Amino acid sequence: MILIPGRSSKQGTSLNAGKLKEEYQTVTSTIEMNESTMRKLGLSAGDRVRLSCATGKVEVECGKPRKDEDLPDGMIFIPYGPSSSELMESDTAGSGMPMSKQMVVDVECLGAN
Amino acid sequence: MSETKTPEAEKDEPNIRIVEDATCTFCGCVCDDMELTVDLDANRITKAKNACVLGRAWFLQHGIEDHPQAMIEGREVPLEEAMDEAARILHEAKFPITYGLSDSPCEAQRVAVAINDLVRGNIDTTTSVCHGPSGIAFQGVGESTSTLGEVKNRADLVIYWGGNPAESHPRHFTRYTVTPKGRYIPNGKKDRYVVLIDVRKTPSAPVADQLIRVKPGRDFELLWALRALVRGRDIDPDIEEITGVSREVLDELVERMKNCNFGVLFFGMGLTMTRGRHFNSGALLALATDLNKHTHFVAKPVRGHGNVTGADNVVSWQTGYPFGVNFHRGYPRFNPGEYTTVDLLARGDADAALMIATDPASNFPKHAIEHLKKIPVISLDAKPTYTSRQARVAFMVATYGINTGGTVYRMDDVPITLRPAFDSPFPTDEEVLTGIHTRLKKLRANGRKKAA
Amino acid sequence: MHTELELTTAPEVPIEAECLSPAKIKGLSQSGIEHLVMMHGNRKVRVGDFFRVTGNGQSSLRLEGDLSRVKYIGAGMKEGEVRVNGSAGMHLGAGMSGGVIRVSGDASDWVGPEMSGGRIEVMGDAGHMVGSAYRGQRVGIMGGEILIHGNVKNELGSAMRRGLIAVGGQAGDFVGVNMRAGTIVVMGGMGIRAGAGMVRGSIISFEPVELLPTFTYSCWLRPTFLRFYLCHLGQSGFEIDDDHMGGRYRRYCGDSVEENRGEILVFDSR
Amino acid sequence: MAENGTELRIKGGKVYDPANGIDGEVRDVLVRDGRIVDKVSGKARTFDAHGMVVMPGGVDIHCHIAGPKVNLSRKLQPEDHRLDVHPATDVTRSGVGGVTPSTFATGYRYATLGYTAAFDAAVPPLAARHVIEEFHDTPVIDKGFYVLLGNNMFLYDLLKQGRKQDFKDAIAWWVTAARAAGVKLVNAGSDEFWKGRRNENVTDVNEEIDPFDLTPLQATAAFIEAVDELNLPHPTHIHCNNLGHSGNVQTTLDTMKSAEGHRAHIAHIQFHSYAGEPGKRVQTGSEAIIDYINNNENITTDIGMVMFGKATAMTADAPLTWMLRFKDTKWVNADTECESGCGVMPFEYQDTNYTHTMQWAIGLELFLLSQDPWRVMFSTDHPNGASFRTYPRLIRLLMDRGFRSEMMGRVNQKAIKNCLLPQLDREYTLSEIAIITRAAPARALGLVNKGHLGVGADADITIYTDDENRERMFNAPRYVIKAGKPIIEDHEFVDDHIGRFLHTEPEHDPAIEDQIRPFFEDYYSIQFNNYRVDASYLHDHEVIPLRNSGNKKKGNK
Repeated sequence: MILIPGRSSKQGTSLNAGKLKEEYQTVTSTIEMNESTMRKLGLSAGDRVRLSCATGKVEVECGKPRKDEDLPDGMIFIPYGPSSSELMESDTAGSGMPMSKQMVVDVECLGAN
Repeated sequence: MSETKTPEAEKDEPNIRIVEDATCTFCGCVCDDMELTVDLDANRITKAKNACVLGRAWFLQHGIEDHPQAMIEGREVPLEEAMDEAARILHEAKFPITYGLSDSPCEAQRVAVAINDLVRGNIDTTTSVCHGPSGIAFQGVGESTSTLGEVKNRADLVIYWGGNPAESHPRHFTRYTVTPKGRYIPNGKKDRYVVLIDVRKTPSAPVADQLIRVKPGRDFELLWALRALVRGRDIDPDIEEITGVSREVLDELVERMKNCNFGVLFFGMGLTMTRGRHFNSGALLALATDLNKHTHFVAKPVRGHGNVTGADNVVSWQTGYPFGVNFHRGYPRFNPGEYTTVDLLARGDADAALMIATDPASNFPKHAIEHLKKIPVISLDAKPTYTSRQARVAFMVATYGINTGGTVYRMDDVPITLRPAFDSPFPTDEEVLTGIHTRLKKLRANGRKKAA
Repeated sequence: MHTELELTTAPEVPIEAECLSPAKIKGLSQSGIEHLVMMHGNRKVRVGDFFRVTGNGQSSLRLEGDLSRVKYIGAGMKEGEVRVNGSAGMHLGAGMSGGVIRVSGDASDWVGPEMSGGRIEVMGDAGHMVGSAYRGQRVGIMGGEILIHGNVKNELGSAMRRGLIAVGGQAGDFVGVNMRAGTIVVMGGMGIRAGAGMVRGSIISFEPVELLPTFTYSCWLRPTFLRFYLCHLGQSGFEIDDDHMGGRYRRYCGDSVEENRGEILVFDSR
Repeated sequence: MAENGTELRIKGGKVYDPANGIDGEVRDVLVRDGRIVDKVSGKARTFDAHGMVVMPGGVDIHCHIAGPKVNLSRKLQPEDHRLDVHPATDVTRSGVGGVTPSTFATGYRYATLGYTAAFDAAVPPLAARHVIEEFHDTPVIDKGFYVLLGNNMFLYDLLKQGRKQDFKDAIAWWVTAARAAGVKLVNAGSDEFWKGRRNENVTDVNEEIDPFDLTPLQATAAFIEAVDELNLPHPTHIHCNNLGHSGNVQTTLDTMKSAEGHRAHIAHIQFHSYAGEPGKRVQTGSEAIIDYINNNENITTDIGMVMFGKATAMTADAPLTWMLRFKDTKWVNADTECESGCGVMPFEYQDTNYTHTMQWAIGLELFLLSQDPWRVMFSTDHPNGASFRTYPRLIRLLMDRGFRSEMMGRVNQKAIKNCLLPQLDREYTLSEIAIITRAAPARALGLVNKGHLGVGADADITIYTDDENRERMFNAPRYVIKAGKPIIEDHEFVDDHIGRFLHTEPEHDPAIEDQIRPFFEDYYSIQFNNYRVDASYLHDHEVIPLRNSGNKKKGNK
């Protein structure tokens, strides 16, 4: 699966309240996938999910499914934050930029919250 | 410094002030048409007319928190003591780094560079993890670009690539690029054709006349194919299989680009943060330049932070390089991948860090964060963050654009003066940095005396 | 006869040591070498602060220990030899125009930038930007040889103008990007987007390669010039089997965004 | 500024102060409180200048040293900076050099050539704030800029509507709002061709610019007249149309003629003195151009000389850089809404190249044929013709016939055969050099206290060791004194200095704002109230007095 961290309005507005506040933490540890992908993985909204890669692993919550045309199969969206950092490789390939928008991760369902 | 108008209303409600033409520094759009209603008693902004959803949150949720101005290891200390300690740390470090700066006004950024020049440190800005790759690409191919007003006045073809302004820059479409009427675009959106190129159908999609979905990680191939077609060269017939975009769609896009009157390509981090990084940006910049053989065409990265563009400018004019600058040898050197912050932390090179209005502890790669925990950190923040929480010296500073004045640069390099809404009990980052700089000068002079 | 320097104190922060080059130590006494200046972060330090020096300045220099945080070893070298028994830091052999550098372990990023002659051999892996131009520069290495026996990462030989780069293992993305001329041989496979923007030059791969849509198949051939190169590489310690030596290669030309005068040769069959 | 009471006596030097008729006379120069005075006390610090040459500090009338285009060029060329570093000292900041140095290096390096003032020649009003911010970080020298109005949409609308008074008021408003020292036109009328017509350019100055019903020449004439009538200290500073094209002599003559008795300054005229057929080889047109200037006192000019080596094309004339672009050279185009275009491109002048050699020769020819050094001034249009660091070499070329012919032997011979340079024997005197690099630019800019060493002048003084090799001499002044403060002593920096910002404030009807505001709200992308550069940016500044307004001085000092 490919994890794509990005900005969202909610992440942006919760940032203003403060990063150490609950809202920001919730927003940045909730992932989105499309309906088919969720079905394939047997996930439903609210489930706990473990994402892992060579760099690290992290537990997040599965958000509401997105329409299939909005998000391609096999792709996971997450707002930037501490959870995405945990999985991010630090090699920048001589650019200063870690590969922060295209991360290959394994997904494991941990069951309902 | 800046003018604020006191409306008639003030006579009845003396605690309310209206600030007209204030600037929102939340994102790189830097909209300067805010009308802020300020409750001076409560130290709050109660209304932010013209602000978008992000801007409203930026203004309305801003309050003065009850928090010490300065702390050392979590213990409240006088400001002076914290500045002494910060200066001592930077003075003693063999590889002090400074990072952040894109949520500070230029006046503070200038002092930050001066500090690094003095201590022979290393300065980098958040550019290195947003459009740093575009900066590297720029050094390779240049850029045809324009201010946003020119897009509003002339652009009849607007293409967004790998960005989602509807969520990240909500007023980009409405204030600058799509809906506004311009000098040669009398009917606004009707006179423009808008194309969105992305891997997913983002909330920005509804504004577009055409959505082109590229396979994830295939932006470079698509851009490269477009460049070849614009130059009248051959490409692989299997292009649809490679990129997810058919040859017909490509040909149509190429014709559209060559035949518009004034085209613009905006691009976001969908290009800079994915495999290929600076080459993705470079391909897009080169495509825009190539198109100038046919018509007028410009490209522009959509920048994130309120004054990240100012940081690029200040660091460039003081050092000659836009980010990732090292002063170990008494003069600036530049090498992304070597002097950029993620690398310096992940490799364990830095032995002290000055973090200005940024929170690497929450958004850097894990290995970088781990090293940050091992070295003394000085933080300047307007709100508590993961970084300030673990900093050895933590300063709480006033919020730029709301509590402080100064200059910021919009994403298109247009400088704008801030109009603060109300005072803050916290010092500005410029004041804290100047305090540290002054102390460092004394420490250096004493060091020289001792040596002599 | 050689001069030996053993790293006895691990640096706290990276060291920059362009003085670790034959021309800089030649003719110096042992204490003269110990007094040579290096940068340790932003501090000036002496070679003797970190290295145990044995012997006086010879044209052959042997470095012992983990030098992965020591940058600019052999920079600007014109002649002589540097052997690193261990790993070497960034900018190994930067700007060298002659002589030989051998590293028994790994090398970091930027091996041989701005090189115009001489040879760098790395027995282990190397990082990104091997044999590449620095940012902003339009022309990369102008000559010489870089031989990496292990793997390398991205941007191998970017903008190179002349010379030979060979990699025994795998290479990352953008091999030979913006290449002007010269030859790159990669034996263990390479990442995507090889030859992007190449003007001239040859990239040879023993493994199948995913090519950009701006490269087109032109023909197959058994390139004679390659035999010479591979014989030479065989003598330099690379294992070259006969299939690759005399085999058939598919030739793709590109980059069509440029003048289409570069080539990528991909081994096909024997 | 030096502390009150600081006194200096520069003793026994050969003084070149052409504005006061002093030509190499041995005399003392006295300084107190940052100014030249006629008496100092016995406590004055004495500099022994015996055998040395004393001149006022140099004034660069046309260069590009600050603002967006310069910063783009800096960002664009890391490879150029890397090879020319500028380390910090105990008193100065660090930086990088190359063709477009960082701000600190720019200031210090001007100072090390004996220059104490420089004017950036092309600033869009929208970028004025940026330029002034960079000026704060450009040490030692005083600085100012000319604001780009030659493609200003609103002003063109006014011209189209025939609103002459409003046009004048609007120019004055823009100069004041941007805090400029003068008005600049660049390739007048070309923006509509470039941005609006798919990268075309003006070719004929008598062709109408759609949609303004007006030709580039008419627009130019209107600006020249208005600026003169506004009594700006410096006349309209003009980059003519057709820069760099063979056969542009006629355009340049037409432009000068359009001034019709009004003052006008033609910038970097070397680039506008090309005979020959358009699209064909450049021939020298220096005689025709300089004849006109010699005979018409309303015209001043700077030459914009070319010197071989690295340069960077950097101009509001974007179509020019596009024309010069060779293969896939990195190239920057940057449009500023309603105001200007901009092109930046690294460039190298090669002595083996016919055209480049011709350009080099034409610059020298113009100087050697000039009859009035007070109107034909020194510049390289830094960094377009060459870096300002080539000034000493160019000065030697003007002063040293032997050096000139030696160099002529090493460059493209076809060009040398085709030009006038070999026939010209003139050698500039030190006094003439002092005029073209100091006294004349100061006078043309209306800087009454600069460019000379009379009582009351700013104590900006350079002291050179007299040396027959004029390149060596002008490359390293022994002492540089800025505003009465010694900055360089025995070739070393002993102090830092921020320099002053120079601008002017023409009178105008404030009601013009009501005309500009609606246009602004429609077509600009920032708020009108955020456009003017407010006083907080000025710091240490001085208002250059208008002509005919006596010697009034304003400013915070």
